[in-house]
Amino acid sequence: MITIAIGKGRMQESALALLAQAGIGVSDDAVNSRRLALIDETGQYRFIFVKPADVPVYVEHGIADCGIVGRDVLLESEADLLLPLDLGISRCRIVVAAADADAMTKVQGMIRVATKYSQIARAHFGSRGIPVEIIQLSGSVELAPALGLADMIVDLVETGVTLRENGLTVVEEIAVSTGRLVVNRASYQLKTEEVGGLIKTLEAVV
Amino acid sequence: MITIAIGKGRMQESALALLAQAGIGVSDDAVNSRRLALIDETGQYRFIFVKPADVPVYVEHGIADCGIVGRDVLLESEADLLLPLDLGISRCRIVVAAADADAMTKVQGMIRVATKYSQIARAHFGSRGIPVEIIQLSGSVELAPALGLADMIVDLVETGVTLRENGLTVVEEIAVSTGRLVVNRASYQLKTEEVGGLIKTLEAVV
Amino acid sequence: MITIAIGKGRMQESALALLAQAGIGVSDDAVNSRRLALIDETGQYRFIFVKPADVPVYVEHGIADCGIVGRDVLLESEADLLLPLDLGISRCRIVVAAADADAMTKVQGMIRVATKYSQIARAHFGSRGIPVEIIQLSGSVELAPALGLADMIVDLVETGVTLRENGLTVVEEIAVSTGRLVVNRASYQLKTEEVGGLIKTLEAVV
Amino acid sequence: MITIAIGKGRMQESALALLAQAGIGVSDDAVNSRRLALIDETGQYRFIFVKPADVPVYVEHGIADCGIVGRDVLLESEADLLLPLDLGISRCRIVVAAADADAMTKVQGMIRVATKYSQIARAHFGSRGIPVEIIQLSGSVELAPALGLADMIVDLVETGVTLRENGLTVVEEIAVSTGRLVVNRASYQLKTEEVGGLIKTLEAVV
Amino acid sequence: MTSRIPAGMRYYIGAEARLRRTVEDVAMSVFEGWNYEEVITPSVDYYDLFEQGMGRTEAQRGFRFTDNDGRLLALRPDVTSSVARMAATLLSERPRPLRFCYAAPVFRQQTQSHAEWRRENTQLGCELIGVGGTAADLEVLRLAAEILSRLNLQSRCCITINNVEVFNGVAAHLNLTTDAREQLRRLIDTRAAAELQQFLQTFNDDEAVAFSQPTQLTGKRNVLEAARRAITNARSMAALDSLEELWTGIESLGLESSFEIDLGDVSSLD
Amino acid sequence: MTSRIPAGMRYYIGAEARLRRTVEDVAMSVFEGWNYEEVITPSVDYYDLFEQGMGRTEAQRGFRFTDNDGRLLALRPDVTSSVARMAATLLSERPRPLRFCYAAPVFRQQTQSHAEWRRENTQLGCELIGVGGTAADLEVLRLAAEILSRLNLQSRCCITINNVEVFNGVAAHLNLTTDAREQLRRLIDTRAAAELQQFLQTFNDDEAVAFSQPTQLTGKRNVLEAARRAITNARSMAALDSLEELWTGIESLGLESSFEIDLGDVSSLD
Amino acid sequence: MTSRIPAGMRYYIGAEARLRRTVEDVAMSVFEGWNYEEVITPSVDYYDLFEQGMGRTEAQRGFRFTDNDGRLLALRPDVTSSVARMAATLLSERPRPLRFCYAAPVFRQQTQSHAEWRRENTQLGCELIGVGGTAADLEVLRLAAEILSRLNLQSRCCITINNVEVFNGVAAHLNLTTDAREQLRRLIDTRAAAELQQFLQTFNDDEAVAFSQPTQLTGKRNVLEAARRAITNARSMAALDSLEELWTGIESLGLESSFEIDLGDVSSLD
Amino acid sequence: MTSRIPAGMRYYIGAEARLRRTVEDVAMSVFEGWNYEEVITPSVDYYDLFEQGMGRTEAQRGFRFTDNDGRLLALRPDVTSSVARMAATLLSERPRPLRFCYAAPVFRQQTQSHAEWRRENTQLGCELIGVGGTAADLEVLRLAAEILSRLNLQSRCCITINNVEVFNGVAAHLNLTTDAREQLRRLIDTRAAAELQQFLQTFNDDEAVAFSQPTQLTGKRNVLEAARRAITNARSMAALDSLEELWTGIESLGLESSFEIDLGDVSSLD
Repeated sequence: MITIAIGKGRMQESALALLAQAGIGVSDDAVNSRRLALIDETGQYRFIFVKPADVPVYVEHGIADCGIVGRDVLLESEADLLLPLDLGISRCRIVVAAADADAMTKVQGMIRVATKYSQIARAHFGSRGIPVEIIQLSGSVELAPALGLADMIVDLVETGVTLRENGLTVVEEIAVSTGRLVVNRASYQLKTEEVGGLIKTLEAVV
Repeated sequence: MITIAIGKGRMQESALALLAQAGIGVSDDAVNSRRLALIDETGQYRFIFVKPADVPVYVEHGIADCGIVGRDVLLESEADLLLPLDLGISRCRIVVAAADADAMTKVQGMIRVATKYSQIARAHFGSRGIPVEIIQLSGSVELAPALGLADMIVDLVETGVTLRENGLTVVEEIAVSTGRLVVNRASYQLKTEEVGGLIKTLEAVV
Repeated sequence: MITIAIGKGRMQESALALLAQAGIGVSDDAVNSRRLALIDETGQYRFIFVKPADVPVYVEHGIADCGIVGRDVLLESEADLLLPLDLGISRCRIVVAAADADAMTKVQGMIRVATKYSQIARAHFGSRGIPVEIIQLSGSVELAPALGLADMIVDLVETGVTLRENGLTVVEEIAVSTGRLVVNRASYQLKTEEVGGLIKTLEAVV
Repeated sequence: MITIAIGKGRMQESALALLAQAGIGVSDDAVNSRRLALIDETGQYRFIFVKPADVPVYVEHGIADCGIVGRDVLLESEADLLLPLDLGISRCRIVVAAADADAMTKVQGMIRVATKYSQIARAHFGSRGIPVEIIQLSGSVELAPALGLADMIVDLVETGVTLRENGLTVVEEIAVSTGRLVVNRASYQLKTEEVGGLIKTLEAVV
Repeated sequence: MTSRIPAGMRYYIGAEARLRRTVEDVAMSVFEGWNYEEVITPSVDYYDLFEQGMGRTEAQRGFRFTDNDGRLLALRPDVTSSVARMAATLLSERPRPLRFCYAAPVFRQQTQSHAEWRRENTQLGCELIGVGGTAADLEVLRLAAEILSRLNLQSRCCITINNVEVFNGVAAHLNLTTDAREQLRRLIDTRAAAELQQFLQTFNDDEAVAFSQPTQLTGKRNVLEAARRAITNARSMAALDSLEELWTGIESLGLESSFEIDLGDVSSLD
Repeated sequence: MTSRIPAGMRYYIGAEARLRRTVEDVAMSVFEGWNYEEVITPSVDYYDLFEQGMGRTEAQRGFRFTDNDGRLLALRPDVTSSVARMAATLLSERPRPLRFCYAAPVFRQQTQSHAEWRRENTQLGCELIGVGGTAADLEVLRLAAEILSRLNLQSRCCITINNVEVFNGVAAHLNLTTDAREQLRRLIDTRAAAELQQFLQTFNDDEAVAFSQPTQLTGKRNVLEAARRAITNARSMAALDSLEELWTGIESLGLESSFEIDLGDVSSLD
Repeated sequence: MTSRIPAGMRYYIGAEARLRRTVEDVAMSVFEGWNYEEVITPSVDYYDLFEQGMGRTEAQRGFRFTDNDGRLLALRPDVTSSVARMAATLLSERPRPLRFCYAAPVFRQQTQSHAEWRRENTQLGCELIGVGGTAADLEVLRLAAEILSRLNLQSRCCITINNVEVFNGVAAHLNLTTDAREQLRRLIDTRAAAELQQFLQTFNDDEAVAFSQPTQLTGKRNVLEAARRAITNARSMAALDSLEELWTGIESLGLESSFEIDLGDVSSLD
Repeated sequence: MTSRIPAGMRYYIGAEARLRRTVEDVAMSVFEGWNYEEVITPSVDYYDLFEQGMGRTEAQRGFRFTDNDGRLLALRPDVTSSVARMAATLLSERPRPLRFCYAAPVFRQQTQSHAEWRRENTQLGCELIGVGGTAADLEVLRLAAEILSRLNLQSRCCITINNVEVFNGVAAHLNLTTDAREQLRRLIDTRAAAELQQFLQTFNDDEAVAFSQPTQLTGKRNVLEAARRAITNARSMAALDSLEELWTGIESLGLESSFEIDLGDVSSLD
C-alpha cells in the first residue's frame, strides 16, 4: 500500500477530483470524518491530509511515499524529492507585484520585498543580480506595500483580485505553479511497481 | 500618533477588550470594515491587524511603534524588541508532549521533535544537552506522532483538549505564554512620552 | 646605475669571472676592501655582496635591481622575480639521497626527510602524492640519516663526495641548479634599457 | 647513556670547557676527529655536534636527550623543550639597533626591521603594539640599514663592535641570551635519573 | 551555553556504539575474505580533491576551512576521492588490480535532504582499481550483497546499478553545452517529467525520448529493453551492452531480487 | 551563479555613493575643526581584540576566519576597540589627551535585529582619550550635535546618554554573580518589566526598584530625580551626579532637545 | 595578547590618513571630470565571483570564509570583478557606455611577493564598459596619466600597456593544452628565458620565437616592430594593429614618456 | 595539484591499518572487561566546549570554522570535554558512577612540538565519572597498565601521575593574579629553573621553593617527601596525602615500575 500526502485546502478538492477521475475514489463521508488517514475504495492507497507546506516534509521523511502539492511549495521548500508528474491542477502564478508597474527601476535605494516565499524571492532577484532586502511574512503579504513595510511583494496570484483590491499590479512573473505528484526517493526504488502504477494511472487523466 | 500592530485571531479579541477597558476604544464596525488601519476614538492610536507571527516584523521595522503579541511568538521570532508590559491576556503554555509521559527516557536513538516552534524547541533541548532532530511543520503538529513523523512535539497548549484527542500527554512545560506589549527601540526613544503614556494607561487595567 | 646583488661564497667567484669576461670588471682589491658596495670600472654597475639566501630578498625589495643567484635558492625562496638569463655557472643538482637506493619503497611508515630546502622537498614529494615528514635543518643535513633523525635528505650535490663520505647515495634527482640573473619587476619596467643592456652583455658570454 | 647535542662554533668551546670542569671530559683529539658522535671519558655521555639552530630539532625529535644551546636560538625556534638549567655561558644580548637612537619615534610610515630572528622580532614589537614589516635575512643583518633595506635590525650583540662598525647603535634590549641545558620531554620521564644526574653535575659548576 | 551539541551531531552510547562497531567488523571481515586491504585516509584534505572527485555541487556541501598556507581544506565528505588519489600517485607503481576497503566518518555541513538530519555519518566501502569489465563489477556487487546478507538487511535494501555512459552517450549525441548538460542531469535526477519533456522537445531527436519517461528508467532487465528502443548512439549502446552482461551475471547468481537498474541515477555526475 | 550578491550586501551607485562621501566629508571637517586627527585602522584584526572591546555577545556577530598561524581573525565589527588598543600601546607615550576620529566600514555576519538588513555599514566616530570629566563629555556631545546639525538631521535624531556606573553600582550593591548580572543587564536592556520585577523581587532591596520601572529610565532631567529616590549606593550616586552635571551643561548650551538620558541603555556592557 | 596587530595590517594616523584621503579625493575629482560615476561595491562577496574574474591563482590569495548558508565568501581582493557583475546584471539594461570609478580597500591573505608586506591596500580605478576601440582605451590612459600628473607622480611611474590577444593568438596558433598554455604564460610572466627557449623549441614554429626573447617584449614602438617580424597569425596581428593605433594616439598626445608596451605582461590571465 | 596531501596527514595502508584496528580492539576489550561502555561523540563540536574543557591555549590549536548560525566550531581536539558534557547534561540523572571509554580521531591544526608531525591522531581513553578517591584513581591506573601490558608496551612507557591541587594550593597560597599564575604554570611546565627562581624569589615564601627545583618534581615516592619539606598549605597537603595513598596502592599492586609521579606536569591546566 502506498501512502499519499495531500495538502489541505485549495489543493485538496482538485486533487481528490482528479484521483476520483482516475478511479481512486474516497467517499466524502470519509473525508469529512476527521480520521487521521483514509484508505481509498480499492484499498491500494492510503491518504493523509496535512498543511500544504508540510507535504514535502512528510514525503521527504518517508512517512508518505507520494504527495500532491503545488510547485510554489516545492520551490520554497527546497525538498529533495522526485517530481514525475505535473497534474496540471490548481494553476496559479508566482509574481512580483508592486503599486507601480515600473517599480523595479523607480525604487530609490535598496528594494524591500515582503513575501511568504523568501527562497523563491531570493533566487529570483539573486539570479538577476539585484540586491534586495527580503522581509519574511507569514500572511497578508498584499498589505505590506500599503503599510510601508515593503516596496514589492512576491506572492501567489490566482485571479489577481486580491492584488487589485490592494492597489497592486504584477511587475513580473517568476513562475507558473501547478499541482505536482512528488515521490520519496527510497519509495521510488523499493516500491517501483506500485509507484509506477500510480504514475501511469494518473497520467491517463492529466 | 502611535501605531499599534495586533495579531489577528485569538489575541485580537482579548487585546481589544483590554484596550477598551483602558479607554482606548475601537468600534466593532470599524474592526469589521476591513480597512487597513483604524484610528481609535481618541485619535491617539492607530491600529493595524496582521498575522500574529508578523507582529514582531512590523514592530522591528518601525512600521508599528508598538505591538500586542504572545510570548510564544516573541520567543520564536528572536526579534530585538522592548517588552515593557505583560498584559496577562491569552494565557497558555508551551509544552513538550508525547504519547507516553516517560518518552524522554524511553525513546531509542535520536529523539525526533515536530514543531512549529523550532527555535524554542532547539533552545529547550539544547540547554539540557539533549540532541534532537527537529522537524519544522507549519500546522497540525499534534498529528505528527500518530503518523510516525516524530516522537514528541513542542506546541502551544491552552486547554489540553487537542492533545488528549490525539492521544498525547504533556511531558514537560517549557514556558508560559501571555500577551505582551512590545515596543520598537527607536520609537521608545523618539516618542518617549506617547509610549510612556500608553504603558501607564495599560498598566492601570492589567 | 644598476645595483646587482651577488651571493657570497661559491657563487661569487664564478659570477665575478663571468662579469669580467663580459667587460664588467671589479678589481680584486675592491672586492677585498670589505666595502659595502662596489662600483665596476665602467661606473655603470654597483655591486653588493650578501648571503646567497638573501639575494632574492634584496632584489624583491628593489634594493638591488638585479641579482646573481643559484636556482636552488630561487626555488626555495618562492620570490616573485624575473629570470631572464641562465648564466650556466655553479652547476649542481638538487637530489633526494638516502643510505639505500631503494629507500623510497623500503621505508616503513612515514618517510622522514631532513633538508635545508623544505619548500623544494614539500613540492617534490607533494607532486608525487607521497606524504612525508619534513624536518627543516640549517646545515650538515648529510648527518641526519646516520644520526637517526631522517630516512632521507633533500640537498644540493656538486661532486657527490659529501654524500659518499656519509654513506648516502642519490635516490632521485629533483632539479639541476645553475646561477641565474634575476631582475626586480619594477626595475625591469623603469630601467628597461639598462637592464636590457646588462642582459645582452651577459648573453654574449654565457 | 644520554646523548647531548651541542651547537657548533661559538657555543661549542665554552660548553666543552664547562663540561670538562664538571668532570665530563672529551679529548681534543676526539673533537677534531670529525666523527659523527663522541663518547665522553666516563662513557656516560654521547655528544653530537650540529648547527646551533639544529640543536632544538635534534632534542625535540628525541635523537638527543639533551642539548646545549643559546637562549636566542630557543626563543626563535619555539621548540617544546624543558629548560632546567641556565649554564651562564656565551652571554650576549638580543637588541633592536638602528643608525639613530631615536629611530623608534622618528621613522615615518611603517618600520622595516631586518633580522635573522623573525619570531623574536615579531613577538617583541607585537607585545608593544607596534606594526612592523619584518624582513627575514639569513646573515649580515647589520648591513641592511646602510643598504636601505630596513630601518632597524634585531640581532645578537656580544661586544657591540659589529654594530659600531656599521654605524648602528642599540635602541633597546629585548633579552639577554646565555647557553642553556635543554631536555627532551620524554627523556626527562624515561631517563629521570640520568638526566637528573647530569643537571646536578652541571649545577655544581655553574 | 556549552550544554548544546551542534545540529546534526549526536552521541552513540553503549549498545548503539557497540552496534556500530559490530557492523564495521562484519563488513571488514567480508572485505578481508575477498582480499580487500583496509586503508585509512586523512579526515581533513584539500577541498580541490573533493571538487574533482565528487563534483562541485556535492563537494560544496562539506565543512570548509583554510589551512596555515591559506589553501582551502574540507572535512572529508567522501572517502573514494582520497583512495583514488592514493592509487594514482603514491601507489602508481603497485601492480594492478588494487583492492581497498574502508570504514570512516564522512561529513556534510549542508545536507541534501531535510530528512538527512545527521551531518556526520560512517562511509563503509571498497574500491577495486585497475581492472574493469563485468567480472570486476560482479565482484563488487557480490561483496555488497554478502555484507547486506550478513547484516540481515537484504530484504530491506535494494542495490541500484547504473552505467553513466548511457547518459553521457545521449548528452554527447545531443551536443549539449556544459550548462545544458547539467540542467538535463538535474531534471533526470529528480525525474521532473514535465520539465524534461519540455527540455528534450527542443531537440526533436529520437534519442532524447529515452530519458523523458521517468518510469521506464528504473526496474530490472526490462529497463534495458525500453532504452534500446530509443537509443542508437554507439557510446550509450556499449554501456547498455555492458549493463546487460552485468545483469545476466546477477541473474546467474540468483541475486536479481537484491538489485535494480536505474538509468536515471545520475546524481553523482556533475 | 555569480550574478547573486551575498545577503546584507549592496552596491551604492552614483548619487548614493556621492551622498556617502559627502556625509563622511562633513563629519571629518567638523572633527578637524575640533582638532581630532583622522585614523585608519585595520579592517581585519584579531577576534580577541573585539571580544575584549565589545564583549563576547557582540564580537561573535562578526565574520570570523583563521589566519596563517591559526589565530582567529575577525572582519572589524567596530573601530573603537582598535583605536583604544592603538592608544594604549603604540601611542602609550604620546601626551594626553588624544583626539581621534574615523569613518570606516564595519561588518556583522549575524545582525542583531531583523530590521538591520545590512551586514556592512560605515561607522563614523571619534574618541577623546586620556581625559575625563564633564568638559570632555560635553566636547564629544557638542561635536555629535554639530555633525547632526550640519547634516540637517537634528530634528530626526535623539542622542542618548547614560553612565553605566549607575547600573554597575546597583549590580555591585546587589552582589550579583556574573550570570545574574548578565541576566539583569539583558532584562533592563529589553525593558522586560514583568521578568525584571520577578528577578528583583528576590532581593527585597530598595535599590533594586530603581530599574524595575522601565518608563522611568528614559527622559530628561526627571529621570535623574526618579533614580535618586531609589538609589543610595555611593557608586551609582557619583554616576548620577556626573550625569546631572553633564545635563546641566547640555541645558546651558540650549541643546536639551537633541539629547535624552537613558539609564536603561546597558546594551554595550557584557 | 591583544596588543599585537595582525601581520600585514597597520594604522594610518593623522598626516598619513589625511594623505590617503587627499589622494582619493584627487582621483575622484579627475574621474568626475571625465563623467565617471563613483560606485561602492560589497567588501565581502562570493569567492566564485573572484575566481571567475581574476583567475583561480589570484583569487585563492584572498581571505576566505563561509557564509551562513555554507557558501564560500572572500574579502574582496579586487573591485573590477564586482563592477563587471553589476554592469552585466543589475544594470544590464542601462544604455552603454557605462563609466564607473571607485576607491576601496582590497585584501590578500597571501601576498604574491615578499616585498608586498601589506595585506590591505586601497584600489583606485575606473571601468569603461560597453565600448571598445582605440578611443575608449585612450580615454582611460589619459585619465590615468592625468591622475598621476595631479599627484606629481608622472616622473616616478610608468604605465604598462598590453593586449593579451597577442599572447592568446600565439597560444591558439600553437594549439596548446590548458596546462601547457598556463605553463607558457608563467614562463613569459617571469621572463624565464632558459625555460622558455626549451619549452618553445619543441614546437619548431617561427611564431614561438616571438616570446623567447624577453628583452624584446618591453619597450616603446620598437616592441611592436620586433613582434611583427615573428608573428604571422591573424589574431595576434589584429591585436598588434590595435596596440599600434593606441600607441600612435599616445604619441599624438605627447604622452609616450609615461607609457610602455609590455607584451610579456600576461600576469592577469589565468 | 591535488596529488598533494595536507601537511600532518597520512594514509594507513594494509598492515598499518590492521595494526590500528587491533590496538583499538585490544583496548576496547580491556575496557569492556572493566564494565566501561563505549561512547562515540561528535567529531565536530562547539569551540567553546573545548575552550572550557582544555583551556584556551590547547583549544586554540584546533581546526576552527563557523557553522551555519555563525557559531564557532572546532574539529574535536579532545574527547574528554565532550564526554564530560554528556555526563553533566544528557545523562545528568543516570546513577553514578558512569564508566565510559572511546577510541576516536582527534585533531590539531597547530601542533605543540615540531616533533609531533601528525595533525590527526587517535585518542584512546576512558572516564570514570561521579566517584572520587583512591579506589577510583587506582581503577583507572590499573586499566591503563593492563592495556599497555596487553600491547607489550609496559617496558617502553611510563605513566605519569599528578594531582594538580598541589600546584593550585601553592598558587592560591601565593595569592597570584591570573596572569602570574599562568606564567608560573608555564615556567613549571618547561622546568625553566632560572626563570622560576627569579619569579619565586619575589615572594620570599618557603612554599614557593617547592617548585623551584625541577629535578625534585619527578620521581617515585621520594618526590612526595621532598614536596612535604617545603609545602605547608592545607590544600596542597591534602593533595599530597591523596597522591601518597594512590602511590601506596600502586606499590601494593607491584606496579610502581610503570608509574612516575610528576608534580610539575601542569600542562593541562590553563
